[in-house]
Parts: sequence; structure tokens; C-alpha cells
Amino acid sequence: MELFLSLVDDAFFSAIPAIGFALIFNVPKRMLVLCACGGAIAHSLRTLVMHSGVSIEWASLVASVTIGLIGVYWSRRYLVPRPVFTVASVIPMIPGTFAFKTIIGVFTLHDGGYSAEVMASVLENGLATLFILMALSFGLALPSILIYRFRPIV
Amino acid sequence: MELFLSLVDDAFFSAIPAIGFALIFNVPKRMLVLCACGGAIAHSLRTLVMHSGVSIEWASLVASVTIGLIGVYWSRRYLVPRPVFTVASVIPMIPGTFAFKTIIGVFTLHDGGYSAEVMASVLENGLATLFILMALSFGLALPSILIYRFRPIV
Amino acid sequence: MSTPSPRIISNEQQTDIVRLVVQTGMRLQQHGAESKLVEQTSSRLGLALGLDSVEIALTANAIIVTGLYQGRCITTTRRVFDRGINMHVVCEVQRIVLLAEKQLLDCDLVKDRLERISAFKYNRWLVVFMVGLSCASFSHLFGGDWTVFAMTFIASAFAMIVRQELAHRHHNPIFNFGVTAFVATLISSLAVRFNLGNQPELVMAASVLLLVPGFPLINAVSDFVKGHVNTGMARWGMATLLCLGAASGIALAMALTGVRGWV
Amino acid sequence: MSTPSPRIISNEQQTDIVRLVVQTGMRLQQHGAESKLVEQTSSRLGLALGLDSVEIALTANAIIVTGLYQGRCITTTRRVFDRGINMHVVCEVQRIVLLAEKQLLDCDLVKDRLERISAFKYNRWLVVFMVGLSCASFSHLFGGDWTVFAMTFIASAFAMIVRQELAHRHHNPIFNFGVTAFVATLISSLAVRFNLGNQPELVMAASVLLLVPGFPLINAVSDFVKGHVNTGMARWGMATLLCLGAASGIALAMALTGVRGWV
Repeated sequence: MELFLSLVDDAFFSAIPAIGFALIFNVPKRMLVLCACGGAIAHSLRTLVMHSGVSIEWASLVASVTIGLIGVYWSRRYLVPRPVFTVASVIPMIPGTFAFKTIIGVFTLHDGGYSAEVMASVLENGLATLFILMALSFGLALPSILIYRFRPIV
Repeated sequence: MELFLSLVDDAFFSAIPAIGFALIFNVPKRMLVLCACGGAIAHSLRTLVMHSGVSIEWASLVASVTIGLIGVYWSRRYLVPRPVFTVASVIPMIPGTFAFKTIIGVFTLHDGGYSAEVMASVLENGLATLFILMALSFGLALPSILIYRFRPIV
Repeated sequence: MSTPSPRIISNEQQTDIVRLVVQTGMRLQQHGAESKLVEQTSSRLGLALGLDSVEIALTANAIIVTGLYQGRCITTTRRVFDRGINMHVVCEVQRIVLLAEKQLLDCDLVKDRLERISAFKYNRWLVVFMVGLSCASFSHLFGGDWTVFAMTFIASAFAMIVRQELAHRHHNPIFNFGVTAFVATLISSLAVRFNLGNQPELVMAASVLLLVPGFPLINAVSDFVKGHVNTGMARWGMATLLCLGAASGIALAMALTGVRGWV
Repeated sequence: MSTPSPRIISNEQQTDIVRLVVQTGMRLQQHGAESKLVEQTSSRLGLALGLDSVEIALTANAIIVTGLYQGRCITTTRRVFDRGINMHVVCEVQRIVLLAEKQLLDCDLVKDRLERISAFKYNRWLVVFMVGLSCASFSHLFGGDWTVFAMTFIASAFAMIVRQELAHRHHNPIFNFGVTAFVATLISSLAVRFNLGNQPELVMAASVLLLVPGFPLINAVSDFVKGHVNTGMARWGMATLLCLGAASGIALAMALTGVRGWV
């Protein structure tokens, strides 16, 4: 039950950034709901998968592959290109804090001089940022390179 | 007074490399004086700004933005493209020693095996090199991306 | 793909078709479509309008199209300027191409429709509000309480206003990202200074997330994976530069206020 | 930009103009102008000579130009070889374009003038002397005394002679940088071995500074910032390779002499 509540919270608060970024990308109005759904599904799925003990990168990959597949379905149904929904949907999973900590770490290394701890923090956060980003973007591309190799989706 | 003398020394010994590199770049004869002035102004300005407590990256940025702006003026006056003066003028501020120490550090890491101190030196020098280079080159571009967004300078 | 009925195309018509193809590709690339979509969609238009084959070379900021018809080939190139991501335009262009493929639009109609596509934009205050809420939601997802939520909303909404204002005046995007990050960090450093909320550093981290270059990054990887290495590297480079711009803005704000987030 | 008076252009004339445009762009790019300058200057020439619009696609080592006039388009491409940085040529080309824009030069005169531009070079001994003095000045700026100054002058002057000699024989620039750095480091390591001056290591650091790839680096960032990501990355890659070449030369000399600068 507690897990369920936290998943609902997760879903709600990741639907909002999905819509927010969809507005920045000027996604057509009638697709906004799909972006919100996509964002909610992706992030809460990732939380669920992580809850079962999978690490954040692999969980991100699972979530983004799922969104990629849902995107194929929506894309064929509404006859619009896939990135219209998928990119906004994965935005809530972008590793913002990791990236921020990496940058702050680099500044600290430069200003305050080298220290092993700061270096460790930069490396750990930097690698996490990189791996999660790769999982997200590669996951989105997977359906089209696996299934739709020879013909366009729409 | 001491500051003034050191600034004069600075200006003189950075005018020389500005001319030297202007010769390598085959800058037309009548522009050589401008390159010398640019080099002298840029480096002594940076020394002055650093003297007031600003770090070397931001001081480099200030100096290169100044050169970029002066370059706009000269460029419009003599009807020649801006890089003709500006590149040679910022050459004296290129972080030569930092870059050199970084390279030597990498060699030492390779030959002598990893050691935390050498790694620290590589990182600190490498970051300084990178930040100063970015400040210099971005600073030169700034006037044209801020003021001359829609039309050519000359 | 449908096989278009064979028809005779004059030299002028061929020129017109090639021009439509290049314009389609240009619009798609200008508004943030990935390279494969650009290539596929515009070559489909050319085939639908009766060319024998369409060959497209994409670079990071130009598109080169050759249209072949019965051994005649016409080549043209266009410079592509980045006009900001606009999925509305991408959808509209795609729809026109689909209609042309079903032979519902001829050359003139396609031209007409393409010219009539305007870059639809959402009301700016709606965007400001939603983007503020988005960053606030990020801070909630990262574990912030409601004070952090409110502070993040304020900081990122102001930052978004700055970003829109600068974009409206056609300022350079890297510069724009730097200034926006500077404003966001400046406002959110207040939270750290006055120690508001359970984790005031979260405000600083979350309020700059409106600058995540999501489209360039994902398009970059997509291009890479599908073999468009050159445009992929260009997009990746642009995403990196935008991040660097934002990082410089953060650095400047931190240097001025002396407030630092973590570590 | 001046608005050219309307005039009739035949197909042949259009071809001629496009050829002049592509040659202008080629010469600028060959001699180290940044991409925006190349694009802007050559498209201005096309407009000044009467074309309706000029579209230019730049890649790292080729230029593709389409010139449009009343619906007719002519496209041509040229391979661009790096001929070394020469600001004299860039200035001359820019001047011709400015004159053409003021309608003081017609197509034939522009052609004539463009062909007459020769790549002016300074007297090589003057360059050797001034470059030696430049590196010596660097050593002074870094805090070296007059012995260091003199040693740096000698090392870098010799290195510059080697660099010119190799460049004159059209050797590969990366190889050239390696050999030059090797010579500079070999000579300057004498200062460290015999412990000359207050900081003999400075001689080693300063004498290789004649190899700083200033133009590629600054042009790279300039291209990046102005949206020419592809050419920017190519320039950045070239600058990195030149640095790597120089670093290998330094490494080889240090391995042979056993003398090392700092750490």
C-alpha cells in the first residue's frame, strides 16, 4: 500500500514536468495528455523496477524502452512522429541532481584544489549521469532499430 | 607605482609575442601595430584585474571581451575582419605553462605509475588550461554574438 | 510506401519538386527532428510527387538534395538555421507528406500547405507557470518539502521569463543558457542562505533543470545509433556547449554570492 | 547590405557568379577564416553580383554553393585544402567583396582581382627572429631571468627554422609539430642539465609555445558558438592533434635526454 501511494505520488509529480517540457517543445495540444501519461508511466515504472532491487541505469533502460514501445503504438495511431511524445516523457528521468553534483564537484576541484573525496564524488556522479543518460536515449531508439529497421513507423 | 611598472613590463613583453604570432599568421603590415597594442592592452588588463583579487579565468574573460570590443571598433575603422587583430592579441594570455605541466603530468603518470599528487597536478593544471582557453575564445566571440547578431561587423 | 502512378515531369516541375523536398527537410531540421526522420520524410515526399529517386546529404547546418528523374538530376543545397524545437511544425510537415503519399495533394497544394505552416507557440505565461511547476516537481521527486517546492517554483519561473525574453530577442542560445542559469542560481541561493526547507541545496539543483537540453541529447544518440554520426556529434557538441553555458552561469552566480550547493 | 540594382542575368553569367562565390569561400576557408566569415562574405558577393539568394553548406574540407536566380538554381562544390593561416589573403578577399557590394566591381573585375591575390609571406628570418623573441618574452612573463630569456630565444628560434623548413616541403603539419617540439625540447633541456638561469624548466615550457594552435582553437570555439558545430569540431580535433603531435615530440626528447621539466 505504501509502495502504491509512493508510486501515485511519483506518477503525479512526473506528469507535471512532462507537460512542462512538452510546452517548451511546442507539442500540439491534443498530444499533451499523452506526454503526461508517458511521463507518469515512465517514472513510476522506473521507481517500481528500482524497488525490486535493479540499479538505476537498468531501471531507466527498462522505462525508456517501454516508453519507446508505447510511442510506436501512439505514433501509428495518431500519425505523428514518435519524438513528439517520447522525449517529453523521459525528461523526468533525466539525472539532474547527479549532473549538478558533478558540475559543483568540478568547480570545487578547480577552486579548492584536488582532494580525493571531491574527485570520488565527481567520478561517481559523472558516471551515474552518463550511464543514465545513455540508458534513456538508447532505450528510446531501441524499438525503431529493432522492429522498424526497413520501413518508417508512420 | 610598483604596480604601474609591472604593468608596463607586462605590456611590453606581451606586445612582442602578439607581433611574433601576427607574423606567423601573415597579418598585413599596417595591422601589426594594432596587434601589438591589442596584446599589450589585453595582458596588462588581465594582470590588473587579477591584482584586484579576481581569479585568472574570469580575468582572462574580461581581457578577451575587451579585446573583442576593441576589435569591433578597429574592424569597422580599417574594414578588415576582426580575427586579424584579435587572435594575435590574445595569444600572450594562452595558458602555456598550465598546458605544459598537464602534459608532463600525464607522461609522469604513465612512466612512474599512478600517484595521487601527480594526478592532482594533472587535474588542477588541466582544468586551469581548459577554463582559461574557454574564457579567451568565448570572450572574443561575445561581442559579435551580443551586439552584431543580425548583421556583419564590416 | 505507395507506388505513385507513372507520370511525365518537365524540367521545371522537377526543379519545383526538388525545391519542395529541400524545404521539407529544412523545416524538419530547423525545428528539431532527428536526422533519420528528416531524411525519410523528405525523400518520401519526393517519391510521392513523382521523382524516381531522392538522395539527401545532411550536415549539421545544411541539407543537400539531389532529385533524379529519368536520368536527369537536379541538385540544390540549403543552409539550415536552428529555429528552436517545435513539434507542432514537425507534426504538420509529416501530415502533409502523408497526404501527398496518398496522392491527395499535388505539387502546388503541397507548396501552399508547407508555406502556410506557422510556428505555433504556447502562451508564454502558461509556459512560465508550467515550467516553474515542473522544476518544483523535480525538487519534490528529489525529496524536498513544500518550502523547497515553493522556492524552486519562484526561482525557475523567473529564470524561464529571462530565457523567453532572451530567446525572443534572438540571443545566442549558449549565452541565453548562461544568463538563465545565473538568474536561477542567484534566486535559489537565497534558499540556502536563509536555510529554507529541509534540503535548501535541492532548490539550487532543481531550479536549473529547466535548462536540460533533452532534445539535442536524445536526438544525438538517436542519430548516432542510426548511423548519422556527423549530425549526431554536432548535436552532442551543441548539448555539451549548452550545458557548459549553464555551468558558467551557475559558477558566476556562486562566485558572486559565495553560496555553494553540495559537496 | 546594399540592395543591388535589378538586372538580367543569363544562365552563363549565373554560372560565372556561382563560381566566383565558391572561389571566394574556398580561399577564405583555405587561409583560416572562421565559418561564419566564410559564409557571410561569399554570400554577400553573390548577392552583390545580382543573385537572388545564395545558400552555402560548409563542411570541414569542402564547400557547396547554390546560387538562385529567378527560380533557376546552380549548385557547385569544391574541395578545400588547408593552405596555412594567411590573414593577408583574408583581408584582400574581404576588400574585394566590399568593393563589389558598393557596385564598384563587376563580375569580370572581381574574377580578375581574386586571381591576382597572392599569398603574401613575411621574410622568414624576420619571422624566426620575432618568434624566438616571442617565446623568450613568454619565459619573462612566467618569471624567468635574462639567462632563461636568452636560452628560450635560442631554442625557439632553432625550432622555428625547423618548422619553416618542414612546412616549406609540405610535410604533414602534425609531423611538423612533433619534430619542431622535439628540437625545441632537445635544445632547451640543455638549460635544465647545466642548470642555467633561475628557473631552467621555464625554458622547456616557453620554447614550445611557438606551437600553440591559436587560430584553430579560437576559430573552433567561434564556430561552435555561432552554430557551425561540425566545422568547429573539425577544427577542435585538428588543434588537439597538433597538440598531441607536439606532446609526442616533447615526450621523445625527454625520453632521450632523461631531462624532465616540472611536476
